Amino acid sequence: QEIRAVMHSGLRVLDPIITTAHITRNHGYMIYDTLLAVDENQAPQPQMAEWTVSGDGMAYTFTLRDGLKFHDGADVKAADVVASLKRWAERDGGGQMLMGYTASIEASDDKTVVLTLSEPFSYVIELIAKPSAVPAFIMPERMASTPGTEAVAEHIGSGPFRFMDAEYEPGVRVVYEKFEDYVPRSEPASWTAGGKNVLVDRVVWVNMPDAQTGINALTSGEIDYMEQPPIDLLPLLEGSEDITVDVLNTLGYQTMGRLNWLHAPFDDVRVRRAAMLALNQTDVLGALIGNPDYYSVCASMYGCDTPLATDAGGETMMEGSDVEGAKALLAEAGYDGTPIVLMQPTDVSSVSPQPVVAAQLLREAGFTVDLQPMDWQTLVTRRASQAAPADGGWNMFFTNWVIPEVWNPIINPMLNGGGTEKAWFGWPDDPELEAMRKEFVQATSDEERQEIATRLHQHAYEVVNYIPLGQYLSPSAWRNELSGVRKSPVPLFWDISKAE
Amino acid sequence: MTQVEARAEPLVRRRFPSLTGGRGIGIAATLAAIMLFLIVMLAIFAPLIAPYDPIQMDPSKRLQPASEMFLLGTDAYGRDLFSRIVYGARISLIVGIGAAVVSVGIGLPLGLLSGFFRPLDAILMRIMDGLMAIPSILLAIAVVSLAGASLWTVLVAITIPEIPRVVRLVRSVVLTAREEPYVEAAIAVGSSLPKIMWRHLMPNTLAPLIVQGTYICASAILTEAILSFLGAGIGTETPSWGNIMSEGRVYFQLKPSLIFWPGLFLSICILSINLLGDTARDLLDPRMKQRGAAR
Amino acid sequence: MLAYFVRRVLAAIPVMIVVALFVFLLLRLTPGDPAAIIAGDMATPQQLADIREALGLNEPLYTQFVTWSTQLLTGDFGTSLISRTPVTTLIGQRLEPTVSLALLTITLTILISVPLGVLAAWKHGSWIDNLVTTASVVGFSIPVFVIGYILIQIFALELKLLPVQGFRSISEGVGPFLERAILPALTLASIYIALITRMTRAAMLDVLGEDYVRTARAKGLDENAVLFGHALRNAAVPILTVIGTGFALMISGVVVTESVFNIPGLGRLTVDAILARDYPVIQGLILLTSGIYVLVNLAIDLSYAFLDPRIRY
Amino acid sequence: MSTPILRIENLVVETGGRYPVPILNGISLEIGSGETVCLVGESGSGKSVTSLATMGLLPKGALVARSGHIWLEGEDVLAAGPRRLKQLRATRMSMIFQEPMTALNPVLTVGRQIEEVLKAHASLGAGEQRRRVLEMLEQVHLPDVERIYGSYPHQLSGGQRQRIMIAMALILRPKLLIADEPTTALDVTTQKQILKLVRELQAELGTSVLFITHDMGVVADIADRVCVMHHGDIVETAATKTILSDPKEAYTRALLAAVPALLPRSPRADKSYETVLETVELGMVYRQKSFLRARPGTVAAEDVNLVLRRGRTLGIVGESGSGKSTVARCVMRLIDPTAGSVRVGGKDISSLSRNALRPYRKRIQMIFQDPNRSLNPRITVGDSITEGPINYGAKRAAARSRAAELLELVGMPADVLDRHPHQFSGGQRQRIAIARALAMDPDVLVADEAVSALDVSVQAQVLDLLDDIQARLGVAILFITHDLRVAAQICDDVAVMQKGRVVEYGPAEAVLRHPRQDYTRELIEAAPGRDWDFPNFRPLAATLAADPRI
Ligand SMILES: Nc1ncnc2c1ncn2[C@@H]1O[C@H](COP(=O)(O)OP(=O)(O)OP(=O)(O)O)[C@@H](O)[C@H]1O
Ligand SMILES: Nc1ncnc2c1ncn2[C@@H]1O[C@H](COP(=O)(O)OP(=O)(O)OP(=O)(O)O)[C@@H](O)[C@H]1O
Ligand SMILES: [Mg+2]
Ligand SMILES: [Mg+2]
Repeated sequence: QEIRAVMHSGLRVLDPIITTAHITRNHGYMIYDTLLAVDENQAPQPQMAEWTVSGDGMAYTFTLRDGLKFHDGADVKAADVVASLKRWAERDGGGQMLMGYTASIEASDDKTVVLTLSEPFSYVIELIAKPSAVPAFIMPERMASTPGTEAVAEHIGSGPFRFMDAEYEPGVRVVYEKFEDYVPRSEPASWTAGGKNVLVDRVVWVNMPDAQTGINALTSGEIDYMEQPPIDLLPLLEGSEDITVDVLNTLGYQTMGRLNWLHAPFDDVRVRRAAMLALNQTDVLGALIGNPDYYSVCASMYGCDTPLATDAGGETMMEGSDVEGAKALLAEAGYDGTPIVLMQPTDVSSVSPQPVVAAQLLREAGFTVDLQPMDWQTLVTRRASQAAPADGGWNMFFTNWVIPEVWNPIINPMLNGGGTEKAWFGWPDDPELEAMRKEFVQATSDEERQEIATRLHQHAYEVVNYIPLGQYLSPSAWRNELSGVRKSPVPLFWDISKAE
Repeated sequence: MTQVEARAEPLVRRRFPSLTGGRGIGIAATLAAIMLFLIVMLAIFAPLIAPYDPIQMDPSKRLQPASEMFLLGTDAYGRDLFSRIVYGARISLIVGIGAAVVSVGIGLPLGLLSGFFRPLDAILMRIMDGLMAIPSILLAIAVVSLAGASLWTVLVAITIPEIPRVVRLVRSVVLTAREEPYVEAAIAVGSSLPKIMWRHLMPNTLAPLIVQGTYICASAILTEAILSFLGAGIGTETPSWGNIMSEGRVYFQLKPSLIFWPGLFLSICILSINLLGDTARDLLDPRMKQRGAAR
Repeated sequence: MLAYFVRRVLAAIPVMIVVALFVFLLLRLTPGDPAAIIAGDMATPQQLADIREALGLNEPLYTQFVTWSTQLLTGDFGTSLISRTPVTTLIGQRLEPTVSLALLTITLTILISVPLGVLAAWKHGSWIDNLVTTASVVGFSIPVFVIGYILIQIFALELKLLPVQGFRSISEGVGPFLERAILPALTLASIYIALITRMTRAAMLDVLGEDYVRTARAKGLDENAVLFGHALRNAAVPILTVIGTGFALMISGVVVTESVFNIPGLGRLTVDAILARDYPVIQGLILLTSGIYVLVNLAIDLSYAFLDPRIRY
Repeated sequence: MSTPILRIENLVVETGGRYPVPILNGISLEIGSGETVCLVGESGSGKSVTSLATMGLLPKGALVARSGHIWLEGEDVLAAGPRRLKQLRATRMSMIFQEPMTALNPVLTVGRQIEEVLKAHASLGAGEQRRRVLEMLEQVHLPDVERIYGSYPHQLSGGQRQRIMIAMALILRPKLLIADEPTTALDVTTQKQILKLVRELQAELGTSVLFITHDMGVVADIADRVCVMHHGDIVETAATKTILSDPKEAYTRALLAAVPALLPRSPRADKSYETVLETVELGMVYRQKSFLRARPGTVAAEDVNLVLRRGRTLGIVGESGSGKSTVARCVMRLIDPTAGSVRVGGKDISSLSRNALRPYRKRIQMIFQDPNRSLNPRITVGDSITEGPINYGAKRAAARSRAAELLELVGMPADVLDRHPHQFSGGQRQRIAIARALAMDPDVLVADEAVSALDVSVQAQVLDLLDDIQARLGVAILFITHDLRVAAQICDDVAVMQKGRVVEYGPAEAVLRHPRQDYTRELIEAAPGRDWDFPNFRPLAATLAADPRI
């Protein structure tokens, strides 16, 4: 039996550590396994290993469960885990932070890995279990010793599916076969945690660049599953008795805009605030998603429906544009009409409406806007430029995140105040924020964490670290021959069976 | 001689019909001229005709059906479709006609030269082979990134790959035509090469060029939209017919009017250009004029 | 003429070198950073720099060019920066769908449009002619995807005669191949049918008034023989030119049709590679296409001499 | 006379369009079985139109048969549908078109074009077809039939193309043969062969022939009856003898009076010794390229030495395909000779570049053998004529009035300037071509069969014109013709060519009256109607008896 699935994009990069691309992460979940995982309560759970924490909270011991095998037949050893964690930590933002507090990671025997902290750090388990953007996938030591700047050359994991190299066509199609030697956990599957019981022989991912074609193929039964049918096209599927449409990734996405702190006019916090006041989430979401069933206004930088969710400081975002307030601030700051460069990536439909709406709203508030259309590649290159907007730099751009990528101040890439060296594009230099982040990772109780996160959130809004533009959901659709399709922030193919 | 004078009489009368071709330029062509004129007027006076600002959006009014308020409904950003089509005529006409005129304007002389001079042909055609191989998307992205996105960069990116095709076409016609005895005759009366090319060879290329030209016009308008969506065009905010249709692609089944209306305008426009082209060419070819008059 | 042939084939080499160099420069002048694609949204500037270094993108331009071209001399087109797949493998995977689709399309196009154009010219000014003209013009002013969607709607979704999408290799049987290739071919053909019908009509009108057509009629030949044997042959040169350039264009890939019918062809590969700035892939593709253009154009040129003996090289 | 094969009744043909102009004003004509009717008359009087109407081939839209009937064996051709017409053509009636260059398809080999007729109307095996075609080619006296079979029209000489047309028309042995000036480009010996062939066909199958010609000699030799056309009317019809000896109509008398005599003009005094044009050991080999191997070339001219002096006329006569046009084209540098040189005013121009050649272009002008295609169909006659003078600095208006003048001189009304070539008859086009060449006021005029399509009266007018210009301006003329009467009329010197070589060369008087070569003698003997004295409406013998001086 074979599940044919249309994923949201084509798989081109196969190394889930080197990239944060979601499709590669999803691929990672197919063929690799993780040490820990997250269940539907957003709580870490054991997956490949159980863990214990020493009394002082400074040592974490992970014990691998029995029967774990790589696809090449070798047993999974503690050494593999150590190498994999190290490589992951080299690439992942949270991982890097963790390493800053870590004294050593060592294999004490074939089945046991010990991580010893150098300073208190209360966030170890959450980081190793997190499902996005770079989960800590475990691969054989020889693969994991590839430098973090180079892609791995083999694709051998210990996950429930095997990658079929011969049938792989980059950007077009990937084939996975059930890994017969995989030993699932006995708990029921829940998000990425629990037993990964594969109930089909093969899973084929195809990339259909044309969504309409995907819908048609789903209707005609040529494919079984479509990860992200465009919301505007859902009416075509909703009438059908053969097809189920449902939101699997219930947390959804956050869309946001980022300002460049380095250059005028956004080097002035008043102008940043003016921009924030000028924008409103309803218009952006209305243009981006359209159907209110699938979006919600959400001021929380950590995403709504997450443990840390808060509105603190973001009240203005809930109320819609404050054009007058924005104008007043602009006047106060003495904005001289310098055009602000908005980068619009016209080739990616999920990020091209935001700048168009924003341009209009900003203009209404008195900004001079230079909306520059470009392809996504140009955008990602250009946003890395710290030059002035006139010399190939920029003032503002937009992108989207899945909620697990932003759901706490450690993971959230924007909430880094490290300036031109460390911070994410936009480069806020914000020592106060950094201090709060450190406080956060050293907090010992959930209440304390909550409090710090809220404070940090308030601060981030005050300085306009970035402008969250709302949360939206992306439903999936599948034919009713499939059963057992489960909710999860990552599309997962275990536990699904297919009727003939 | 006596018979000579006598002969003169019917010839005098015969002159008259041959000049007018038996009938005027025809109803179809007149209609075409009127349509094209109207579309051009639409473009020029867009601000007066369009009821709304074409980029003014209102996401709460997205994808509305046609109504009194929105003549043809609204698009996915809640912008008035009719206003967008009216304004879209500007970009589309410039891109379409511009690409056709420029590629023919450059391709025709190159093709004539290439068809006529063998040594030049070898070099020129190799350059054309190479030019053809460069994808217009790449060219567009490069030009846009070097010169910034504007109508002109788009025009350049669209036109350059069309030029070799025009050159090849013109050249192919010239290769046949240059063997005609009347070309020899022209050489014999000492006509300069430019004159031979222009007067004796060029008219042979007109019929295929008119076809190719209208095709380039239509395809440029559509290509502009593709480039816009790949981030190498004018951008999707500024309306153009191609753009409107491409944006409507997702709503093909749900709201076909987003494609239908701009498509209709485009078709009428191209059809008019075509009919005018055909008429022009019939007028230029004396033999054709006569055959047309038969019916 | 053999000498001409050899000369032309040899001339392909400088063409390809120049094109390669030009594209190489063009690519490097275009902003874009494959490292950013590989690393994804969260990468820090340092990580990007590291990846660029690992990919060899920090080398000076001429070193990169020299490296690439020396590799090329040994037949190595390099590997994709993004997927780490050898360029030849990537192109190899995409070649068959593209070429078979192009061949099918061009065959359909010729079979439909040439007779149609001849008919229109023959009935010049009649309602048939007007209909053909109008249909052709509408044909090339409709976006390809519309035609594709409509065909899918009718033949795949309503009549359920054909699958919606996908590609099967001919090696899996002519039936399955045609089943999936016929709609995309028709879609693609629609533009070319429009263009070539009009071109045929125009070229035919130019020759139908010639005396030798009258002679052919005087010989008591079938109207078919007159039109196709005599007139069309004389009108063929421009028609063939357009067919040839159209074919070459199709061989280098047709993105929209490939997308609508989900055909893994060169067009998508090209666009994807360009959008990802996957330099070795783009360069490989353009070398290939320029080679194809040179060959197709050579074939056209040779056929001129065959069609019209007055043309000599 | 038995039942007529063809009967034309009151045929009226007009131009199409809103203001029809009559071309044929209700002509009637009959041809009995086995009979040969010659249609003669003024150039542009409607002879070709009559024959096209009979074939059902009037150019659509341009010309329309308004009323009347054309009965072919009792069946009205004008009423027949396209299907029926198709059956009738080639099998029952076939036609030899006036201008063979444009009437042959340029992109098919002539062999194939003939074979096609067989394919369409007879079911023969491929080998048999080919054999029949080759045989036919032999019969029309073509040399080297294998080569000709595989040649394209542009690789053949004017006369060879004409013979291809003839072969095409005869191969199915039709009941009715319409021949529109089929021998204008043929030398007299070949012409004789062809006429013989037609006669054999007639004897064998009872074929009826409608023969359009300007050559009264041919009329005298082959016609049973003669119809004289003038201005779209048949003005006189009678048995050949009657017409030749006792023409009733003034027009007919005028026509016959204009027939030039076979006897050479009396030598003119050599006014000048200035050589304006000279060819030295000129040679031309046409090479045919093929994909893999080079085929042997065709030797079209070899060792041709000719000298043309100011104010003189040098005639080139000779076999069709002997290289006359080739020499002319080499002299014009329209093709590059493969050997020898061409000197204009002492300067070798055979290797000059295009630009260096330009000053010489004005000095040598050519009247092309096939006038039809040498006029650009898309531009008006006026523009064609004025192109040359304007190139050399003439004002447009001045050039136009000069063109009008010249057209009138060649017997065409000036108001035709704004018409296009396809609206003219063959002879009219030829006159336009003459006007174009003269418009340049050249020093040397190369006239390739320049008067072959003209009726004798217009021909006489044109020859007078040339003579006059020559006398006034001292133009030297290289006059290529197959018509010995014409050659005799205007040439000072005559060169006889055969198989690419000049076999006899000398003063006209000497060559035509006392030929030294067998071939020349043959030519002269083959001249049609040589024993009839047309202007005097009596046999030559009678004239000779009356005037023993000749
Ligand atoms: N397509 C046409 N349109 C208009 N007038 C035409 C056309 N064809 C011929 N004519 C005119 O019809 C008249 C008769 O032409 P036709 O060709 O029958 O002459 P002809 O007797 O064959 O002369 P020639 O001996 O010169 O060949 C001419 O005056 C010519 O100008
Ligand atoms: N382009 C060519 N290619 C090959 N052979 C040619 C070409 N042109 C002419 N010939 C051949 O050269 C020979 C001479 O041709 P040319 O036209 O000079 O004859 P001509 O004396 O003018 O005959 P005519 O009286 O029939 O016009 C002929 O046998 C002809 O077949
Ligand atoms: Mg005639
Ligand atoms: Mg000749």
